[in-house]
Amino acid sequence: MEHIIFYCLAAILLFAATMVVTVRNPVRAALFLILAFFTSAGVWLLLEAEFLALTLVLVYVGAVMVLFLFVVMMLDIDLAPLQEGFTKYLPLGMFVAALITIEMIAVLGANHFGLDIVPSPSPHPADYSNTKEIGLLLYTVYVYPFEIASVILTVAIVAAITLTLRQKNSKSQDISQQVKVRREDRVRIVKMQSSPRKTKEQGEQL
Amino acid sequence: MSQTLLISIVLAPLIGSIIAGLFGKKVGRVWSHRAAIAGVAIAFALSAWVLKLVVVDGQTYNAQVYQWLQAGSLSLEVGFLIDALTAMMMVVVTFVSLMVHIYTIGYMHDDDGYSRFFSYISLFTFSMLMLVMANNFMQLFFGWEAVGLVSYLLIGFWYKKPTAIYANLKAFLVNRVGDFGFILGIAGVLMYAGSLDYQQVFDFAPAISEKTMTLFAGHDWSVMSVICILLFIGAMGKSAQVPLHVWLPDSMEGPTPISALIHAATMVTAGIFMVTRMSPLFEFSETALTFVLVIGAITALFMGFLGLIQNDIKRVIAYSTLSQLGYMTVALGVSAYSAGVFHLMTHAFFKALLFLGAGSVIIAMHHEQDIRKMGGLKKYMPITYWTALIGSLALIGFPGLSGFFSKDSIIEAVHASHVAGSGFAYFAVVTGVFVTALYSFRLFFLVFHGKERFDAHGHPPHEPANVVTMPLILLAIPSIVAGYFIGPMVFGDFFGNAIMVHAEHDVLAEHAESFDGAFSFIIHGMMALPFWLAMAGVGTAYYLYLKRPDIPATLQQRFNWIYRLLDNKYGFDNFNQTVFAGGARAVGTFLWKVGDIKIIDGALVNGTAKTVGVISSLVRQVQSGYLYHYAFAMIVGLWLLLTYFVA
Amino acid sequence: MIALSDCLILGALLFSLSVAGIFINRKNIIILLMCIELMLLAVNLNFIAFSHFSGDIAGQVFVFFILTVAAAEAAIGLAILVVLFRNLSTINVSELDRLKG
Amino acid sequence: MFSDFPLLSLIIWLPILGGIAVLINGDNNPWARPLSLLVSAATFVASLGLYVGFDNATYHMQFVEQVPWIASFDINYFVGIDGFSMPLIILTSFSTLLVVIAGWEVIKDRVSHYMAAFLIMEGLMIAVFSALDAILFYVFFEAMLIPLFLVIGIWGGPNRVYATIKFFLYTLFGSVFLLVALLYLRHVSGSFSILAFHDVSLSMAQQTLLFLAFLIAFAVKIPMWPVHTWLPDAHVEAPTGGSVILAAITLKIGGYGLLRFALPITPDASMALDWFVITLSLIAVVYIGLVALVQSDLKKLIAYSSIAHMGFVTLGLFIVFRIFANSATGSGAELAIEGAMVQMISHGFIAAAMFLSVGVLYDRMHTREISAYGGVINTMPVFGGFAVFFAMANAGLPGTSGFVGEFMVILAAFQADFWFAFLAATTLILGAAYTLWMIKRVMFGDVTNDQVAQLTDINQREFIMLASLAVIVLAIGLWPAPLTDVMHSSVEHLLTQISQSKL
Repeated sequence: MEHIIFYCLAAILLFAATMVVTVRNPVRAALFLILAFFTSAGVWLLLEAEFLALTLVLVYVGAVMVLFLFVVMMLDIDLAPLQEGFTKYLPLGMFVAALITIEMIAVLGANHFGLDIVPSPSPHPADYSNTKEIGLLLYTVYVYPFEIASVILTVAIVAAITLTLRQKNSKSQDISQQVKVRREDRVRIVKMQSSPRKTKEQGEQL
Repeated sequence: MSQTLLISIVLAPLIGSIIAGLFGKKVGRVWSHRAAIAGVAIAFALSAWVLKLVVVDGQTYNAQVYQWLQAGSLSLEVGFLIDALTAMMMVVVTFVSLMVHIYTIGYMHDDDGYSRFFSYISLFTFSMLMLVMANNFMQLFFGWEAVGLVSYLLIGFWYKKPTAIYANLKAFLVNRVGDFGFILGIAGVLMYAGSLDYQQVFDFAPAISEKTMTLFAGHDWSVMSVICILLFIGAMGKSAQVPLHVWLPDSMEGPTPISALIHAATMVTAGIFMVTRMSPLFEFSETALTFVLVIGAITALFMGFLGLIQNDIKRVIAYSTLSQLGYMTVALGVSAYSAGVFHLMTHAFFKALLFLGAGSVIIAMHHEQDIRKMGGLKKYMPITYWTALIGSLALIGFPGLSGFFSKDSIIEAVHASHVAGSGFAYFAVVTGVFVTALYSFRLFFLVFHGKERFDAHGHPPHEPANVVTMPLILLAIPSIVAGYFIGPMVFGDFFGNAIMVHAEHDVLAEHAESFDGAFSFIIHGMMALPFWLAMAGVGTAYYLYLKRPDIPATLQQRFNWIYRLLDNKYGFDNFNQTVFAGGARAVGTFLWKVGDIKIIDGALVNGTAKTVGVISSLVRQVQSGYLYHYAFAMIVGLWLLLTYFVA
Repeated sequence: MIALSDCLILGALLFSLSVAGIFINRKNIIILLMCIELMLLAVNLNFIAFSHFSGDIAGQVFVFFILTVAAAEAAIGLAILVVLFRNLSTINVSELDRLKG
Repeated sequence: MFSDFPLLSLIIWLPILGGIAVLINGDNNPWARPLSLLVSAATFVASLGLYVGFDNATYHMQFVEQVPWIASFDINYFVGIDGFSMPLIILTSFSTLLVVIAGWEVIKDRVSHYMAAFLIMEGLMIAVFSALDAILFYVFFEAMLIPLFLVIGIWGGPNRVYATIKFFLYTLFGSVFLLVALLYLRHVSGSFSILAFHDVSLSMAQQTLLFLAFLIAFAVKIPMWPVHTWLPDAHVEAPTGGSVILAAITLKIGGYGLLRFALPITPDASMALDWFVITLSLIAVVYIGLVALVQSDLKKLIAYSSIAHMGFVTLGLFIVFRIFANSATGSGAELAIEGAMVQMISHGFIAAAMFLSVGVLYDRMHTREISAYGGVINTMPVFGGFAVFFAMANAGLPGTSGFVGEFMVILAAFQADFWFAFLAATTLILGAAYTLWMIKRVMFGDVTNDQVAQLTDINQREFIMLASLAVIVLAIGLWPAPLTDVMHSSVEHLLTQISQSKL
């Protein structure tokens, strides 16, 4: 049963990946990438990595890919020149990809990593919580890397904002300026005569 | 003899020099010369006292003042060695210096650098005293170079004159060539004697004389000969012996007082003094003595010839100085050190006298130095005339005057010597007598007798102030009487242990036996060849330059090539200028342009940079800047790695 | 049963596909970024597979970190892309050769 | 005397911290100059404490401080001084004081940066001279280049970029070998202590390679022929202060390095290859002397003269083996090493004085071409006096410090070989020729042009600067014993070290 699900998922995954690299329209590529993520999340579920599978869906599909789509749609990209040489490099790409695949399969194939060599572990009991296990490890052994990861994310946020922020047109507030403001800066008291009556002569002069 | 006394002698002129030099502007001209003269006068008085202590009381002194430096077991010290030789030199130096100081008040009266001049000559006195009073080679070298420095400063005293600053550079460099040999000689002394202290070195002399060293493979040299010749090269520089004489005539660009003090009386005789001081070393090397003798003889004769055609009053006397220095050197070469030093002393007096007299004439002629534009000054300048006559007679060795005794004793010594080369030297010194007389009296007659060829501008020349004439008179006295010390100084044991002569070289000893008083020496001298040659020289000068002034011009045309040879000073200057100065510049330019710029910088340094640049510009083609090229490279790399692991 | 080798081969194929994608989409930087995401996915797959078969949860922790970094990378990459486009009005890789030596 | 007080650290860090303080204070701060003067003067006074508290009788390191620095690699903050380093440290602190005074009015932009660079450099150079840990030495050795690089690169002349890069690459090229040698020695001896390096025994092959590494590293610094060509360029482009430090201190680090590393660590290789160093030294004296003769740029001339003078240092250091072999009287080896040391110290003062003098002229005329001058002494008599004095010192006149070192080395060289002394002594002629010919063309003669006619004589600041140098040059020349006395024990120790084979 698992087989079949796995192979189906694998087939969809490979198909999606192929489409990602071959379709011309980046929007469609992004959508296929979402498909690829979904299916691989399925594969991960099969491998009992429930937490990560869900994270993948939430983070990638929910956030990263949306970001991609935003960017692709926001930018007014002339697609024509980007397509140049597509077929020209197709054979080379296929060739290299095939070489790598063959070599990898030679190493990673059933001879070395088959079921008889690496037996499938017994499935976890029903009350097993993958999330809890990861959490335990993450907050004990890997707490420093975890903290660093959070810092990296913060930096990424700051960097992304700083890079894209357009200083000129932005309506940013300068808090210190606002606090420092004094009455004189805002209110100008003008002394003027209380509505002098215009004489006829003055009016003509004006 | 206390250390304080000796230090005072040395420091008094130094303090005078500092006051005049550093504070000259503040204290004014008068106090500058007072300070300087006071310093030198103190030094002279104390030196005279020291001479008395040495000669009358028989004291000597040899001790260190302070330790200059220590390295390992070697200790270099500053100290004084006082014996008869030193004491005599001290008196001569301080006396002539004092005379020149006084004379300078008049001579330099209108000069802007008045205080500076006094500072320099006082500094010179200090340096010269350090030189003669040294008890070790280091200090000797210090004084040696210090007098060279002052000489440099004084030749270039009028630093606006291009000829003066050319002459002072030349003088310093030529002296440096001598010092080059000198310092090597000192280094040799240190190596073989293990000390630089005179006494210790002299004690070692017999041991050194047996050693040999290899300079060129396969030929052993006597260490003593090498050392002595090297030391003598130093003396050749300072005492202007051929071929290092070229600086002395040019040094006449300096003010006349220093020509008298430095370039006639004292500094140039430092070489003579040094060799005399080193007599315990030179005595062990006959090779070195022969070398000294030949060099001295060449100088004595050929430099005298040059004096014949010079027209500059100071240059004539300068060539005469060269020739006389040659005489002294000849005396050293035949081991007649005391005769050499004796001639040094008498020469100091009469040559200083002649120079100062020349200076007096120059003042009167408003700084005209060409003797063809003088003449008939006798009636205008009687004191100068008579003192110059005394000086000239002393110079040519007229019996009874100081020069006669000293020069005659040298000639006799050479005659008696058996050192190789003494035959040539005898010929040179005897011929030299005639030449000396000829050029001396040519000068004398042209300046003081004959027609007045100068343009007086309505002001007839007159005798300068007393400060100028007084030193002339004071110098004239020893020029006459100094010769009568010949008994003790040359034939007696005045110098005691200061001079060492080996018995087989002792040419003076033979004469000492037959010597019975100065007057019989005069009588003997009047019957000898040199006297008649001198008289012939005077007579020739009289005939050629007063009676028949047309003959010299004819001779000059007839023997033009000789004249040209002499006029070019045998070509030494041109040779040095082209070969040494020009050669050094050419080699330097070549090394710089080719060695440094082309080969090292061009080929090696920038060449490396260029090679790196060329390779880089090839490699940079790989850096296309295209993302996919880099990605491709990474993937290929990945594939290669994979293949490597799989295979 | 799923064999480890199956998962690994799937990962390898996925990786090779993205490599090929980089080759054939050499001018479109957005697709290049997507290919990189795909590559990381392949790597993650391997991690999870090994983690599963060796019973060591640490592999999943690594995937977690990779996801974090990949998210950050995507965010910054896209930000750079936006800035790039704003300044040069193109995202054609063949025109981006400022690094040319 | 100061056994507990970390005087050496004070001297190292005071200028560095002072420099940082000046830097923080901001650019063109009016306090930058007085503060720098205060810091450099305080450092100088403190460094005199080293002389006062120094014990001449022992060769052991004094004022030693040892604190772990990078404990995992056994690298220590290990400093101490002996008779070789102490005079050089005082020379450094004095030169920096001079540089601060010299830049007082001349430097107008980025004053605080300029002063800070020199103060920091001072600390680093003192640290180089006192470091006893190889890595500490190396770090300071390299770090020192940075301020110098900046000084030449920022305040330098028109061609400064070429000069700085040349200078930097040259020295880095050398120091790479030094690092390798030090790491290898650490591998052999098991410690980074330089003193431990001295005791480690090495085979001939090891020694030869180490020696060559040291030689390359330090020959570039000295600089020896033929790796000298960076020096004239660097000097020409450097501001006056940079030239002073470059000539007075940086070159000495090369000589010091040979004394501290090459000779005691690899005595057998030094002995086997002494002919090589001696040949290069003699080439430096003669070849460079001739090259100096034809220079038309004042600073280039003095730079070449520096190379020739440094040739005496290397000559003095490496003739000792020949002297041992001849062993005629025995004191020659001490004479040679001490002569080399004295030559270094003396050259520090004289070269500083020469470059300051050129600086005085350059500030007024803005040219270094000799032909642009002539008759300067007419308008600047006081300066002329100093210039002639320093020129004489440069030509090695007795009574000045320039004489002492040359004299000692020539005397010692004779004991090694007559021809060494012969070639070395040519400096008497060449040195006088290029220095005095330069003086003749620049100082003497009638005023040649209007610019010279309008020159003003030196002011009080310049007078103090030159006068203090003149006093020192004269003092060392007249009585060098106080200087050499501090070295005796160290020299003797060095001689015992190098006379024992390490094979």
